[in-house]
Parts: sequence; C-alpha cells; structure tokens
Amino acid sequence: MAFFEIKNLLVRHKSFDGVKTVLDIDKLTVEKGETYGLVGESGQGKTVLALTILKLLQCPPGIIEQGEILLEGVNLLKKTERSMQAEIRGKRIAMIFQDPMSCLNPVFTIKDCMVDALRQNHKGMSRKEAVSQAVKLLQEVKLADPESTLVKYPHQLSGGQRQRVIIALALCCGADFLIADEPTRNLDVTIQASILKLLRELQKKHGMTVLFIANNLSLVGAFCDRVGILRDGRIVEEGTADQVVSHPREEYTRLLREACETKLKPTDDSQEEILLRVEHLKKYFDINDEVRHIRHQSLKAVDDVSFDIHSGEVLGIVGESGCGKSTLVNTILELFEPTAGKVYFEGKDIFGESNGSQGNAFKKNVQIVFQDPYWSLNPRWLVKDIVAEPLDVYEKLGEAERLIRVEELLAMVGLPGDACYKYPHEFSGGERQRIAIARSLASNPKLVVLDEPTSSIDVFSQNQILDLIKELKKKFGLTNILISHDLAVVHELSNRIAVMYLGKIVEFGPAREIFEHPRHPYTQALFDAIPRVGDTGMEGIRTLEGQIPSPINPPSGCPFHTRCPMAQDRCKEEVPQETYYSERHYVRCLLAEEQQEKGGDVL
Amino acid sequence: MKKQICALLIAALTASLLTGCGGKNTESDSPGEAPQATASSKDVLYHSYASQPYVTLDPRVEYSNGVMVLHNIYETLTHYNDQTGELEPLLATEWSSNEDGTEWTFKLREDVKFHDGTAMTAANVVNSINKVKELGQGAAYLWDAVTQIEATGDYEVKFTCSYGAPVDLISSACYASYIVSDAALDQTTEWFNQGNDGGTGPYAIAQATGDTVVLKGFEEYRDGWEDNQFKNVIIKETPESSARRQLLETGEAQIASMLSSTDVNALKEQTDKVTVETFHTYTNLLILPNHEKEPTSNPDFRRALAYSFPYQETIDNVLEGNGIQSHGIVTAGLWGHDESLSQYTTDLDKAQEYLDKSGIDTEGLKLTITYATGLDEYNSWAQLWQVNLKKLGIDLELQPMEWDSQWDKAKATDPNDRQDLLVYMWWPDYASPESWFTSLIRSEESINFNLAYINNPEYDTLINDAVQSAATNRDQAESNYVEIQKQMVENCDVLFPYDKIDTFIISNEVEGVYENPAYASCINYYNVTKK
Amino acid sequence: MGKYILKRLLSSLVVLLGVITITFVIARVVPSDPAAKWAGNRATQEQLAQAREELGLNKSLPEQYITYIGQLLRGDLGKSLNSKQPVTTELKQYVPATLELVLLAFILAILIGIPLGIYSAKKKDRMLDHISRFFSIGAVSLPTFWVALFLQLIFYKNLNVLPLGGDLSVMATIFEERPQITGMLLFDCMLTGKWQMFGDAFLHIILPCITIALYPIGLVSRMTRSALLEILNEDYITAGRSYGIREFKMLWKYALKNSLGATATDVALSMGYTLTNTFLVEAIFSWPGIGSYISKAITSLDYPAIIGVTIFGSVCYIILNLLADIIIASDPRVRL
Amino acid sequence: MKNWTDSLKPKIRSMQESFYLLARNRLSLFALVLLCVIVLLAILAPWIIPYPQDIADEAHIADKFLAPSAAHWFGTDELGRDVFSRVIYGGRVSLSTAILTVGISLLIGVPLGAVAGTLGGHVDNVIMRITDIFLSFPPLLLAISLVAILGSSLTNAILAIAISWWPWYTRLVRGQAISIKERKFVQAAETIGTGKLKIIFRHIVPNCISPVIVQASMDMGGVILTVASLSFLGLGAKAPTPEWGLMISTGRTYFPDMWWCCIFPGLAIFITVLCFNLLGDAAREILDPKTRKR
Repeated sequence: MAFFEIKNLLVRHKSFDGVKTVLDIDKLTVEKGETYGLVGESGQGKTVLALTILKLLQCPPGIIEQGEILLEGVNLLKKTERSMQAEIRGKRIAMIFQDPMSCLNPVFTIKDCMVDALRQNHKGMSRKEAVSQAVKLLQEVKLADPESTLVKYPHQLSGGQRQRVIIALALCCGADFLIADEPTRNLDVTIQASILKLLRELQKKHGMTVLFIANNLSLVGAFCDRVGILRDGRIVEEGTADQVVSHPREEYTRLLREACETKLKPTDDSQEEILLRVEHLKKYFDINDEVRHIRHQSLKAVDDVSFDIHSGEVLGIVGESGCGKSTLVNTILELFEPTAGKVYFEGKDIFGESNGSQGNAFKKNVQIVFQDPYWSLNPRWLVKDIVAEPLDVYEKLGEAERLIRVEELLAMVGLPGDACYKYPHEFSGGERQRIAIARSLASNPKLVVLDEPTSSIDVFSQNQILDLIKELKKKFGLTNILISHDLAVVHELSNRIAVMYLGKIVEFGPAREIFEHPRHPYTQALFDAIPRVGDTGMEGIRTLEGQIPSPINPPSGCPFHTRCPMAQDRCKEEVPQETYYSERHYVRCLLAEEQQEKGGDVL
Repeated sequence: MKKQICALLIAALTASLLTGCGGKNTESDSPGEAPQATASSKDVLYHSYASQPYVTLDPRVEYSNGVMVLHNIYETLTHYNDQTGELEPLLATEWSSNEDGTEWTFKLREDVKFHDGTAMTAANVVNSINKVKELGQGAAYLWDAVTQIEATGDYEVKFTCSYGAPVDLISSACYASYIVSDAALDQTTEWFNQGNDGGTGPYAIAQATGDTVVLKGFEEYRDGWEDNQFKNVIIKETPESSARRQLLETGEAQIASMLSSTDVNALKEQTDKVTVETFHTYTNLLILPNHEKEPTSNPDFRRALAYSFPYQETIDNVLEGNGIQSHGIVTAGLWGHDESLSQYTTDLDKAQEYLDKSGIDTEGLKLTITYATGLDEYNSWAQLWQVNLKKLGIDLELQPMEWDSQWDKAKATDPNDRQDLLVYMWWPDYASPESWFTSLIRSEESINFNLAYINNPEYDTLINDAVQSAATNRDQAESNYVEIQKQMVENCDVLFPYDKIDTFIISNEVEGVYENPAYASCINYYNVTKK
Repeated sequence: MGKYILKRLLSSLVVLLGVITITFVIARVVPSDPAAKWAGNRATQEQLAQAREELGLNKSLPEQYITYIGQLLRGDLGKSLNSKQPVTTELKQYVPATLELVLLAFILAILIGIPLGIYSAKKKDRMLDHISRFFSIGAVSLPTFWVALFLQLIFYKNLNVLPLGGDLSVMATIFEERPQITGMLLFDCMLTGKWQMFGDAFLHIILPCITIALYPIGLVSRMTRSALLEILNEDYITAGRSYGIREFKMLWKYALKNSLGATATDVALSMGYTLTNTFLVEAIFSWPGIGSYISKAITSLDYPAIIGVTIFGSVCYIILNLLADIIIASDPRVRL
Repeated sequence: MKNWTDSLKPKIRSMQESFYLLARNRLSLFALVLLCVIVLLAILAPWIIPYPQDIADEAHIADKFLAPSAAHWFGTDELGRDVFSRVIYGGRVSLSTAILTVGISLLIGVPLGAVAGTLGGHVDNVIMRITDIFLSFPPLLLAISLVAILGSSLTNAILAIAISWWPWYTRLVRGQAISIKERKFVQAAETIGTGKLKIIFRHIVPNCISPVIVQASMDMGGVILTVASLSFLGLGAKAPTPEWGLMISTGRTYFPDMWWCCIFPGLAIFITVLCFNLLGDAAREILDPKTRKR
C-alpha cells in the first residue's frame, strides 16, 4: 500500500460556461519519504488538487464528482468535516501556500498564530510551552533572532522570512505529509534557493513525505525524486525526475523544459550611433510614514545610473524585484519625474524641454510593451481603438484610413483583420501581447521597451512572441530595452546586459561575456540560484544568505556587502567604482578593483 | 403676529410633524407647594392639546395660544359675554367714560389677591398696562390710543386716550390686558417660562415643560373651591389626532380638541363615553386676491373665482360640518355681522360667464395661491378648487409655505413676484370687528397685513369713521362696516369661504366646558366640574 | 500613532471649518429676512434697524463671517427666532434625550446586527442566509416614518401594550419630579433609584428605539456579512483551516478581528443614519429631542435653530468618523 | 461598419453571464422581475391606471375614504381619489426624481473624482477636502436644512439631495481612478503621449464606471427613500403630486382609521427600495471579479 494515493479523481467546476473538468487524475502515488513534484502552468489545476486533498475546496462552484484520496489507505473524501479538522489537517497533512503574505493573518502576531496552531494540535500544551516550542521551530527554519520575530506582525517581515514562518507553522502541527504549493513563486530567485534548501533539509530531518507543486520544470527536477506533469487537470507524463526532464516524451513537457533553457544568443548587429544616453539618473521616492514617524526619507529606487544604448541593439536589464529596473525604465519614459540626471535621445535632452514638441517627438519614438497584456490593454476599448491610440495622437487620419493602418499593424503581428472589432478579453494572453506589440509599433518608434514581455503568458506562446519580437526588430531596425527576471529570455534576445542591485548597475557588458563569465559576485549568485535544466538534487544551487536590504537605508560602501559571500571589511566602507574588463564591460566591485590592480582579470 | 403664529400652530396641529419639544426645564424654583402624591388621577383634569400649549408664559408679551394657559392664571378688568354681547365685570366692578370716549374710569374689586399673597390695588393695573406698553411686544398695539393711566384711588384707575377708543372692550382682551403682580412685572420672560406666575386667577402654574403645563388650584381664590372642581389641571401636547382620540377613549384625558373629522366621527358613536360639542368662533378663512396684478385685479375675474370655489364641498366633506359659509367678513355672533349679506355659490356656469366677461385670456394662465404648510384642510379645499378652476382652463398652482416665506413673498418689492391669491385665517384680538377692516381692508403705506393690496379711499373713510365712533356710537360704526361689506361682496374684493367652528370632545365624566369665541381656544377650567 | 491622531484631528478641524462655512453660506442666502421675524410683525423701521444691528446683519459679509466664527468658538449658535433663547441652551435641553435614544438604538444595532451578519456569512447561500439577508436589506429599505406609524398602530392601537409617545407618561410627571442629572431619563432614574419611573420610561423608549434601530441593524449586519465573506475567502483563513484550527475560533477570533476596521467605519456610518432617523421619527413619537426640535424649526423657518442642529449633527458625525479612523489606524496592517 | 455586430457579441455574452450569476440567486431574480414590473407600470401609468383623472384633474369628495373594494383596490383618499391609481402613478414621480437626482450627483461627482484620482497632488487635495466637508454632514441633514431654508419644492429637494449626494461618487470614482491609473494601459497611453483629458475621460472613467453603476443603482433606493422623507417632512413634493412620501404625510392625519391612505404608499416605497437594494447587492456580487472568476 502506497503512503498516499489518488484514484480516479474527477473534480469539476460549475460556472456560466457550463460544467468544466478541472481535475481528472487516474492515479497518483506518493511513497513514504518521497518528494513528488507536480509541474504545470497556472490554471492547470495544481492548487485545486492541493485544496481537494485537504477538503478545503469550495463547493460550489467546485464539484467532487468521484474518486478516492487515500492516506495510508484511509479515504479522505469520505471523512466528515469535523474529523478532517480534528485528525487530518495539520496533524497528518500540512500545507505551505504560494503567497506567504496573504496566508498569514495580518492582525495577529506570529506568536498568536503559532501558539494557536500548536495548542490546537497538541492537547494540553500550556501557553508557555507553546511559546518555547514556537521559538524552537523558528530556530529550526533558520530565522535569525526568533524571539523578536515572534512578536512581529506579518507585514513587518520580508517575503523570505514570512515563507519560513509558514514552514514553521506547517511543522508545528507535526504532520508527516507536506503539500508545498509553489512555495517560492513570489520570492526572489536568490531567496527562493535558500527556502528550497531549507525544505530539503527539514524533509530529511523529519522524514516527511512532500508533494511539491511548481511551474518551473528545472526547479522541480532538481528538488524532487519523481515528477508528474499536469495539464488541463490530467497527468500527462510521469516518471523519475531525471527521466522526465532529460527525456521528455510529451510536447508539453518539452516546451516547459525549453522555457527554462538558455538558447543561442543573437549576433551583435548594433551600430555605433548612440540612440539613448542616460547620465547619472536618479529617482528617489519620498517616504512619509505618519504612523511610524518616518519622515523625509527617500527610497532610492534608481541611484546614479548611466549607460548608452546604440541603435539596433537590445539592452537587457536584469535584477530581482525591487532592484529598480522598472523605475529606471519608467523614469526614462517620463512616467516619473527624475530626481536628478539627464537622458539624451538622439543627442537631445528629453527632460530639458518639458511637454514641448520635443517631448512629443520623444514619446512618438519610444514605446513600451508591458508585462501583463491583460492590464495593459483598456478592457473597454475595441482592438481597433487600442491599436490606433498612437495614431490618434500623432496622425490625424480619417476613419477608413485609420482602419487600414490598424489592419496592417495587426497583420504585421500575425493577427487577422477581424480582430478589430473585438475586445481584449476575447483573446488569449499571447494574442493580447501581439495587440500590445502592434500598438507599440503604430507610431513607428525607434526604441521599444519590453517589460517582461513573456512572463505572464503560457509556454506555448512565449516562444512565438520571442520570435515575433526578433522578426520585427530585424524588419524595422528597432532598438530595444528588455527588462526581465528570466535569464533565459534575456539571454535569447539581448546584446548587452545590465545587472541591477538596489538601484545601481553592478555589472554591465555584452551578453555573451556576462553569461559565460559573470564577474560580479551578485551576477554569479543570480545565475547559480536557478537549477539548470537537467540538474538533479540541490547541490548545484548556490544560495545567498540574508535578506535584500531596504532601499530606504541601503548599506554603506558596496551595497551588496551584506550578502556577498566574498565580502571583506573594506566593502563596508568604500564605494566601488567601475572596473572595466573590456570597452563596454564593467563591474562595480572592490574585489575586481583589487584584482585589476594586481594585474589579473578574473575574480 | 398672532394670526400668523396661530395659523402656524393650527398647521402644526394637523401637520402631525410639528410636535412638542418637550423641554426639560427644572421646576425647582416654581412657587406653590409640591403636588400631593396622594392625589389620584380622578382629581386631575387632563386637556389633551394638539400643539405646544404656549410659546411664552409671559402675560405681558404672549400673542399666541399661550393664552389658553394664561387665561386661567391671570384676569382682565372686564370680560366679554358672547351670549349677550355685553361686557361683564371681572377685576373691575364698574366703568364709565366721557362723551367722546377719551377718558375712562374703572372701579376695581377690593378682595383680589395675587398668588404671592399680596392684594391687588389700582397701582397694579397702572403698572401692568404701562409695562405692556413699555415692552411694546405682542398685542401691545391695542393700547396705542391710551396716552396715560393713573390711579385715582386705591381701587380706581383712569385711562386717557388720544381718540375715542373702546377701552372697556380692549380691557377684556386675552392678549396684553392681564393684571400682573409687581413682583412678577420685574421678571424676565424666561422667569415666566420656568413656570412662575404673578396672577390673580383661580390657578397657578405648578410646572411648565414646553409640551406640558400643570396647573394647581389657587387655594385663596376669592370665589372658593367646591369638591367637584378640579384643583389639578394638565394641559399636554399630543400632536396626533388619533392619539388624542385614544386618550379620551381610554378615559385618560377629559378634554380634547382639533381632532380630524374621521376621529370626530368615530367618537360621535361613543355616546356612553364622550360628548362632541361644537362652538362658534370669531375665526374665518379669507382668500385675498392680488388687487395690484392682472388678472386678479379684474372684478369680473374675481367673481369668476368666487363662483368656482367649492363652498359646500369644503364645509360638508372637508370640514365635515365644522364650518359655516360666511356672510361677509365679520363672523356671526360679533357686532358688525349682517346675515342678510349675499353669498357666492359654487356655479361653474356663472363662473364661466364672468370669466368671459372679464376678457381675460385663460390660455396658459397660471395662478399661484400661497397658504400655510401642513394644514390638511387647506390642502383639501385648495385641490378641490384647483379641479374646478381647471375646468375653466385656469391652472392653480398650490404653494404651501411657511408664514415667513409667505409674508416675504407678499411683500416683495416687485409686485410681479407676489402671489395671486393668499390665504389667511383671521380672528380679532378682542370682541370687535375693527381689526378685519383696519388690518386687511384699509390702505397701507407700507405693506403689512393688507395683502390683497386693496386701496379704496371710500373704504378708508368709512373705516376711519367707524374706528373713531366705535366707543361712542357703535351703531354708526356697525352700519359703516356693513356698508363696506356690501361693497366688498359686490366687488368681490376678498373671498370669505367659511367661518370656523371648533369641536371639542368632552368626557362624560365632566361638564361645563365652554369656548368663548372672544377668547379663542381658552377653556375656563374653574367652570369645569365632575358629574 | 499619536502624531497620526493629532494630524487627523487637525484635518477634522479643517473639515469643521468647511462645514461652518457652508452653513454660513446657507444661512445667508435664506430668502426671508431674519430681522423682520426677530422684530415681530408690526415692527417699525427703527425696530427693524435695531433688530438688524442686534443680529449683526448690518455689517459686511466677511465681517459677519468672522463674528459668526467667533461666536461659534464661544459655543454661541445664535438665538432661536421662535423662542429667542440661545440655540446652545435649547440644544443642551434636547440633546440628552436624543443621545439616549441613539445610544440605545445603536447598542441594539450592534447586538443584533453583528451576530446576524456573522451568522449569515457563515451560512452563505443557505436558507438562513437568505432570510437574514432579506431581513437586513428589508430593514434598510423601509421608510422609517412609516415603520413608526405601523408600530404605533400595532402596539398602541391594536394591542395597547406600549404607550404612543413621549418619554414618560403624563401622570408620572405630576406626582414625582423627574430626575435631572445627565438629562438621559433612563440613566437618571437608575442613578436616583426611581425604578417605577424607570419602568415607565423604558416602556416609552421601546417603540422609538426599535424604529430607529432597524436601519442600523440592517446596515451593520449587511456590512459585517460582506466584510466577513471577503475575509473568509482570504488565503490565511484557508491556511488557518489547513493547520486544523477550529471553525468557531476561525470565525470569531480570526475573521472577526480582521473585519473590525471595516465594521468600525460602518458602525460610525450607521450611527450617522441613526441620528438622521431621529429627525424623522422623534416627532412622530413626541420624543423630546433634537429631532422634534428641528421639525419645529423647519415649519417655522427658525434658521438659527436649523443651522444649530446641522452644525451639532456634523460635529457628532466628524467625531464618529474620527473615532472610526483611529480604530482603523490601530490595526497593525495599516500603513498610512 | 462591416463587423459592428461582432462588437456586440462580447457585450451580449457578458450580459448573459451577468444574468446567469443573477439567476443563481432566486431572490435577486425575483427583485429584477419585480423591478421591471414597477418600471413598466411607471412608464405606462397614464394609460393603464383605472382613474387617470384622479391624478390631478378631478376630485370626488363625496366618495372620500372609501375602503378598498373591487372598484378602488386601495380605497380612496381624503378627496375621494383612487389611491391605487395614485400609488402607481407615484412610481413615475419617484423613479424620475430618483433618476434626476442620481444623474445630477453623477454629473458632479464622477468628473471630480476622476480628475482628483488621476491628477493627484494639490488638485486632489482640494477636491477631496471639499468632498470631506460635504461628507461630514449626517445623511439627510444637509438636504433638510437646504430645503428648509431655500423653500420647499420638489425641484429644491432634488437639488438639495444631489448636493449632499455627489461626494459619495467623487470618493468612489477617485478610489477607482487611483487604482486604474496604476494599470498599464494608462501608463501605455501616457507613453504614447495621449492627452490628460483623454486619459481621464476615455481610459479612466469608462473603467471605473461599473462600481459606480452598482452604487448608483443602490442609491436609487436611497434617493427614493430620501425624497419620500423630505416630502413627509413637508419639504418635497406638493399637492396634488402623487408622491408617496407626501401621500403618507397626508394620510397620517386619518391614520389608523383610513389605514389604506398610508399603508399602500408605504408599501410601494418599501417594495421599490427593496428591489433596488436587492439588485444592487446582487450586482455588487456579480461585478466582483472574485465571483466572476470561473
């Protein structure tokens, strides 16, 4: 008898469109002590499965049609609500949720939550005992200073800390079966790795069985013993991690795998002409926190950034969330008022003349494609009006002429002309992104900013969009700025890469050089935090310790010194300057400076 | 002012919203001993009243329904008997005047005591009237003709007037004519409102809290007390007609007035419990057409209006008999009234005839009528009239408004901003027809109460003559007034649809309830006895 | 936190100044001449001029405005045109009765509304939820003044178990002095131990209290329900369940505490509605409070009284909102 | 245009979906049907009521206070007019007043809120301070004092209610505008160089209109109630307008003997307001993306 087994499970969802099958699993078996990875994109039924196991699925609209969920031979679906609550939830099965912020009750301290959970699951435990037990657990999840963490509210913790608290909460119930539902989804890559390592350690120590749910095949491949691929509620492929990742049988699995792979990099077809020059750009946000008496402080989102973009090149900007990459782009696009610095477009200072004809010309020449194509298209407008919006601003066209232009643009991005009279929500994510691209091309821009253009669309469309971007770039000789946290995408498109950390560029250079020889310790950590396709086990993953410091009070000296594995004393005091490896490749690292002084060129 | 305030108060009665603000004045410094806790409710006379029983309890200035309380606490020199039409002695025993009515001498009773124990003398009369004149509020104008008052003896007072004024009649008024003790005269209005008094009447105020007044019998009242009289009287506001009715049905209250016709009809059935009594009043309804503005300046048009008014329907169905169609502007029972004056009837054919004769084009014609808000009977007959006028092609726009707004509109500098028709409820301040003529008919330099804007020199001469002769030659005055009314009916200067009749519901346990029309809404509780 | 409250207090003062300015503007556009009413109907030109001076109407508008604010600062709301008493004095007389009524109705609203809302949220889409939703929506859909009539019809006319109106029966006031401590009759009776009078007063307050409590009951239960439903959908509730926390505890401890912020605002809002309802209902029940006071002021166009009540009501409302905001701010989540 | 019907399809679909969600709750469906009947009755009132002349043209005072019967379903009032006809016609008055009031409030409130939310800064501060001031009057009280002082009429009542009502929309729209402003399509428009006014009125306003519609439909009930309250206080409609609040106010004098004069108009208010509230409640649930999420 398997430790955990799902047989013939059929879950449906009732809605306006009728009854839809969300889960249809013939058989899923997890052996004791095993780590089973379930991979699939969002919307494939992963979370529904997790909730169904715990009988927490909301019915209606959910309908559990048939099937058995067996934990050591006992059918959970047959159990009453009361006995689920008293015997199973927490005591046998614990769950770690995706979003550590939303699953901690914001009005209670960590102590309140943990003590409640502990005393619920351990009859007769006194409050005092529970508190000391909670401290132990927090130590176990490697939270520094557990006592002070206990009295904090969730919002006072960082994402990584919260996820550790969640893990501790799952542990305090003493369950031997852990469901981890994308536990690292909203975390930064460097934090993600450390959480995974922690989970792995705890699993070994407590001999737990883990059902790990994720959307990233390489991550699951590295973390799990066995892997199942979930698509449209069905398990389409199953096998050992190595088998599934290295030799995928299904097309879908292959695509999932490709999405994690780094591909051929493009040739450098940039010209000498500088299209955009950014000089010492700063963007500080004033912080006024009346409740906590924080005043006249500023969040240094972009702190003294300079770079050039040559015509025809693609500059990739990489960094974890909060590093200031979006702010940088938005400031260049004049969505934010810059605090200091200058931006020259074709040699003209764009901040110099505000809102004049100059500004308009700049806006006409610079366009952006946003991350989420649903939110970037006005849901109340017809596609023809969306695409024609730039036309309405820059060219006053007659209705017929306008329509012809729109159809041309749509054809250019591979959409049929009858899309004109539809609303954005009638299109899939990929198609919507095409519409957004069509719009961005309407004003014949020279520079198009791509803000995570593929991260919220499904794997099938991702490649097509990337191909489209490449094609259009070639056709119109566009220059691009690409923002992405996805190194694979950056690798595929960029000629040059800027790595940002806490509002500063820490490394800048040709994409090939950086991918092959990352110079800055942070760049290295960023690359190493993600398991490569085909890795098994967590050994290949290197983690960074500590939290990302607040940009309100960035560390002195080198901003990375708090987390840098190679940090030295002087890093705390001296601000590193640019150290060039080649004409357009530099890092800001004191160690590199040192190396170069000594004459070497590799860290 | 009284008319308007009263109009408002009447509005309040029926307009169920206007309710008592039950103030919570402390009665800690009220005179008289604390009421005996042993008294049972049977010893209490409960008058359930439709609005707040008073505005102020200051006898020197009160010009509103507060007289219903004050009339039982204070007394006047003379009293008007509406049955005989004669004046009777009250605090004065006898009085006389010179030929031209410019000098009046009153002899006073010598056994009168104020509630504070002091005896009343001529000085009190002099001081009281002088104080009223000095304050100059309320109905103090009544004494305008009097230039001097002097005590010619301990119990004799002499009034000197600038012209022949009926001082004997004025002395019987329930406004501005009460004799008040010296101690009270020095006090402020607030002092009176706290439940204090300085009267000579059969009752003293025990408690006054805005919506409730409790009266306590004055032990040393000169006429003494019988067992079947009530020494405790409560006057309490209950704005709901149905609630007042309920209070009588349960036997809690003994007297109630101003009930809706439906409630009255229901109570008429309960002969075992209550008696429904009606009293004639000197109050009538007046509709004043605008004489300064087309089309109401046209006499034929006014006649058309008069012939379209629903007289009978109003009296029978709206008032359910609590009114009679007026003969002239002076109400029945008062001198100056002439039963032979002709009346208009509802006759739409005649109305059409006069309308054609007037030559007024009814195309798009809109008349505005302003009247006090909240009074249901106004609303009812106004709508009935509106229906009739519509048949003549005239659109009547109803504008119920607060008196102040109504009055402001009537006084607007541009005559075109003024109303076409204005509704008044009017009654005299004392038993004389004079005020109808002097206030409403006589031409005015600045607009005050003549809101029909009548400017007829012939009327003015007749009125001034009547005023001068009222004290000395009443027949002359009366014939002048009748003459004016004849012409007014002929010219249709003012429409007078009905004289009001007051209905009281009285418990069968008591008797002696009587409303003297000269003292509107006042009941002499001293005369009320247990059966 | 202290600083936040101070700041919030200051902004309340600004709002108050705005309210005062608006009422000033309203009071100055009043179409009828207040001086004429003040002086009386047979007033001479001299008396009118004197009244004008007495009322400060002869000065320029900005001057009047400054005087007006100065008077308000001293707590002077002017004198009623009807009674010529200071409006402040009259308000002091009428406010306790209204306060008593509102407080009681309000307590009723919380005691009934919140459990109803919780229950409804818990049994979402079941029969009982539908019934309670219908009840609470019905409660806010009823014309209050009509309910008052209806209740009188049933409990006074037909059943004759409760008195029609007033705060005390007539006979009770004749033979026993009413206690005067706080002005709130029930409370005063308790303090002085006049239990017989207390019983009488209690019978009198039942109908008006139910009438005006109906709206806030509906409002509070609806708002509690929707706030709770939102929270019950939150991940941390699912998470809490997955740790095996008991449902009862989830509902009453976890969810309710989270909805406190939302509920506090609604409670403040419903208090405002309760106050408003008193304006419509007090008159019907002859309740001696500011509702009756303003009803009378409306009919006689006693504009200082109307403005006085308006300012008083707004001050109450501003204070309530301030309290609600402070409660919300004490929620650890809020980062203002 | 060649494909304009296509453009309707999604609208129809979304309406169908709304209806599906609505129909899940039988109570709301019932309210919807009832409200349709009420609106239909109000529109058709002049042609279908049994005694159309009783609205303003005629009185039959001899027939006053007839109890409900086959001839007069709801009896007759103090002037002998048919209460049923007047109650049905009253729906016309109440609904049109409510629409007018809400319309005026929206006209003031929505642009102000959108401008405040989109532009932020000092403009926002000034607009919201003013809004706060108006919101600091307890509901109804501002309207009461305005009408009391300006003089009572239905027009003044509508204006007064609108004046005290618009801030709610400003506040609502501002909140929406702030969140919509953050959406990428607004930023996209900004980078395109679209003008501020166009951004406010073409991008922001259409996207925050759904919750405003919900609020406005809920408010219809509230406004009807408020108008009735004002009329009841004598501050609204005037005779012979068959306004429900006024009918109750008039009928009150004859209550409880002639109960039909009060009870039926009151019921009419109750049912209409209830329908609006039930629907508003349902609409809020339907438009909530959480419910819509399939």
